[in-house]
Amino acid sequence: MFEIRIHSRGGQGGVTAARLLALAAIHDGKYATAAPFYGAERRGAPIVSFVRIDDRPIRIYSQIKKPDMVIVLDASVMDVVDVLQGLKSGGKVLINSQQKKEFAGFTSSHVDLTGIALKENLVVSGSPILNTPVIGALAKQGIVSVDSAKKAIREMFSDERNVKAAETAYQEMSA
Amino acid sequence: MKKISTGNKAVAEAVKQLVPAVVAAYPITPQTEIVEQIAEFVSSGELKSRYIAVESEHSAMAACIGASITGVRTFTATSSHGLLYMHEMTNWAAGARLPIVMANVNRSLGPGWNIWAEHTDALQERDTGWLQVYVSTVQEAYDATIMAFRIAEHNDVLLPVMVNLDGFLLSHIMQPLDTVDVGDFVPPIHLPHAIDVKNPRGYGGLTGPDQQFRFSWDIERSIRDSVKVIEKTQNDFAKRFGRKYGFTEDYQCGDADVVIVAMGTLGKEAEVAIDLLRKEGIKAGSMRLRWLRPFPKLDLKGKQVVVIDRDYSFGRGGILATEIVAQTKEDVFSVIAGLGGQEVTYEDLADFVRKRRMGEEFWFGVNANV
Amino acid sequence: MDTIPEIPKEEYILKCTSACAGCSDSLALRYVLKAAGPDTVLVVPACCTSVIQGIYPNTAFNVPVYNIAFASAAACASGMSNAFRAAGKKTNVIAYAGDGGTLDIGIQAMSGAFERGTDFLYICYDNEAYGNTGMQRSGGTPLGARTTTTPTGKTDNKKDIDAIIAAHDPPYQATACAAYPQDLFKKVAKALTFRGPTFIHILAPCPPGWRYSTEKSVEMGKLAVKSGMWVLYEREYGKLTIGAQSKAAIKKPIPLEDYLAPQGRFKGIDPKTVEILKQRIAKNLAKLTAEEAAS
Amino acid sequence: MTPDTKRERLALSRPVVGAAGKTGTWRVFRPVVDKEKCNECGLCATYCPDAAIDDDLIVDLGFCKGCGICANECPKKAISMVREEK
Repeated sequence: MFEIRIHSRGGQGGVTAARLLALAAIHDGKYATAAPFYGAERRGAPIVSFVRIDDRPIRIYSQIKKPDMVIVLDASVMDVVDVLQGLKSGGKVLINSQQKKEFAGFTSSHVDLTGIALKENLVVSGSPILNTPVIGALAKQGIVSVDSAKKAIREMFSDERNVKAAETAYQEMSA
Repeated sequence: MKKISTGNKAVAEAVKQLVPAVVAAYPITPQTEIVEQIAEFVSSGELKSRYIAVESEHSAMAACIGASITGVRTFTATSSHGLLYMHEMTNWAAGARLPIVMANVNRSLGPGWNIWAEHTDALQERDTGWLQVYVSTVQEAYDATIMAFRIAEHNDVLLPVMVNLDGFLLSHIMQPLDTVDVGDFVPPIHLPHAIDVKNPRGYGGLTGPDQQFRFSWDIERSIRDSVKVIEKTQNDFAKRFGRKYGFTEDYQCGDADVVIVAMGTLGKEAEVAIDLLRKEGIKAGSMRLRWLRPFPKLDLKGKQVVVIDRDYSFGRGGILATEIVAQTKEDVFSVIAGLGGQEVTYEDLADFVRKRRMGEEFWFGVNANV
Repeated sequence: MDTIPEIPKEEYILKCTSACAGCSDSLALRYVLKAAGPDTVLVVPACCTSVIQGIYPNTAFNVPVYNIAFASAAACASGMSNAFRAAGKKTNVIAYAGDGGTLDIGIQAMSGAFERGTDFLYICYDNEAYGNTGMQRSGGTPLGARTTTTPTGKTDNKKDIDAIIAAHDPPYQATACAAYPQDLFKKVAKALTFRGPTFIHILAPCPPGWRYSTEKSVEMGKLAVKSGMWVLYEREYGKLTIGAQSKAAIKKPIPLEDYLAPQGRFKGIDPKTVEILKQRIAKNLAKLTAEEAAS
Repeated sequence: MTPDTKRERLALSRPVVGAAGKTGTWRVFRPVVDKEKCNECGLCATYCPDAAIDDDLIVDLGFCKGCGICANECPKKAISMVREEK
């Protein structure tokens, strides 16, 4: 089983990112669950959501304690939340950032999702949309296939710019 | 068709295929997505139902009752305080022998304002004459909702059915969903006592002390008869759509010395705990209770039973534990865990088994040691 | 006055209900059902009418009656109306509730049903107290009236449910009184021609509750109208028309005391309270007259 | 499914005359019509809460509860309430 924890702030699309990722994994022929952790949510508050991907049906509903990967959609939450908590040794960290950040013992990568969203003019109520480009970045990492990522995005969003943003993120994703 | 869906949307999807003439509902977290989705289906024309946006849950159930007695299919959904608010009408619906189907998204009761999973809401409806099923996956939420209509409307039953799914843990997670073409799996509704202006009758008028017990007895007899209807419905469902459901879902119970009994998502996660325990050489199994009413005959003879209650009856104990002890006459290890969405993992569940103390009650997070 | 040929002879209340002798609810219901006809369902919450049908397995009512819990007449009727309309049936759905089930415990469901534009007729027959449980005060009990829970007389005013209904802007609303069955018949027949929610508020004098002798039920209703304590009117698409009987009362009302004196519930009423009642009557009549003139 | 004569599904009542029994027995006073005074206006039948007076203005004493509204409302004072002898 591959377990992913997504850190974001309320309104940034972390929950939708989890759902997109799970849908893409299912298109890859796998089993997946996307589980938002609902706290007393409000816009701007740090929130987490979880994605589990496996070759067999998933029977676990409790929160992910030892993720294989952590995605940080808003780097500023790192000031208030220990995003590395429980991350497996050698686990992956993907950060929405213009700069590379190193974490000892983990494999980190970054991509400027905000920049991509702004470039594609994917902005809703003043907030750049991060959930569709991040799927492109994850496809680059081999978490899901490119085809399934595009298929998932098209099922959930009618605006083709979302696919474009995912493609850009795929290309801009750091190694 | 392979899709991905939340538990809530899976329920709405099933409702869409069964086309109730009337859906009357009031929003409440975490049920809201069900009624939003149905309202959307109705307004887009995908679902030819009348959606009555009532002003309260009490009115939601009353409106379903008023609609149902005309002989049409009805549906509603609620959660927690909403369910408690309609309590007067849930009794009425059962006593009036109306096959209303309701999804209840299990949530704890205030105060405080806790919106997370707990089964106490539905268990407070235990004695109303409703049939109750508890599901553990998005797929099962969909399948159970379809079957609920057929069971409720069966003329040997004619009682309302409540489909229970855990708040957030199931209502809001996304899992794969395989939708089916329901076809004639659920026959058209025929309510023998539907209102007929050409044959006017009075419904539920004054009844005396020498009469009322007969109606209660008939509810009980119908619930007993519902066992066969549920079995047949579940078997037919398996034959037709390939997914098999029973009164319980048993996992590694055959040779087990110790069995975890739980409902809902914890009942499913318990299977992972069993895998862990088996690796340690502990012969454990899990039995996920699906139907609470009618309460099934549980085959637990010779096994130690660890009951997980995500609910409580103050002054008495875990409700499931109490029910099981009443039936098996054996001591259980009664674990109270998951109240108000308290985080319980498969590792915790395995621990409950390892450190069980038969005949005792244990509140997870309260007692120092398991 | 003469017989009323246009009223059908058919009775939908069979002989005989278990209503008290001289019950004006029974009288009102006779005409409500004559006006509605056989393609009608009554939805009845806990009230006198839930009792007077008779005891299972018999009923005196020759139309389908759906008995429902106290707070939910309008909600139940709402579901029923929607189901009938979905099936293409024109069946009249009439919620028939007392003042307790309307002004008090049922007001939320009623307000909701009106706001949603439910196609039904809501009738409140108002005997100004919880008659079925032995005369406790309700929101409909007038100032100064004694009930078992206001043993020295009610200190609060009667709730103006008609104004509350008017705020929902239904296509048709009316007041009526059991003492004027022809007027009631016409209003029910008219209400049922509208689509959407309609409301009729019937004053239903109650011999045991108001403590007068049974033969005075009709007389008491007439005194209520003649004194201005009860006003007969219709409001159709917002246009108010005051009935002839009430117009006469506005011009030349009888003394309020003539209405209060025969009723045991007003026995020993404080003259100051009578004065307040008179002021309220005058204010209400002036308000209605002004509204009629303006509309 | 098992036949059981004691089973009754719900309280479904049939409309019958006399659902509340012979309410005529409640009566203390009985309406007596003076045919000489009666002008057959029909108001007594109009106002009878129990529809116990028919088109021919005959009172059905099996069900008349003796409330006296008919007598009170009769414009010709043709109806008198007479004490029942029991």
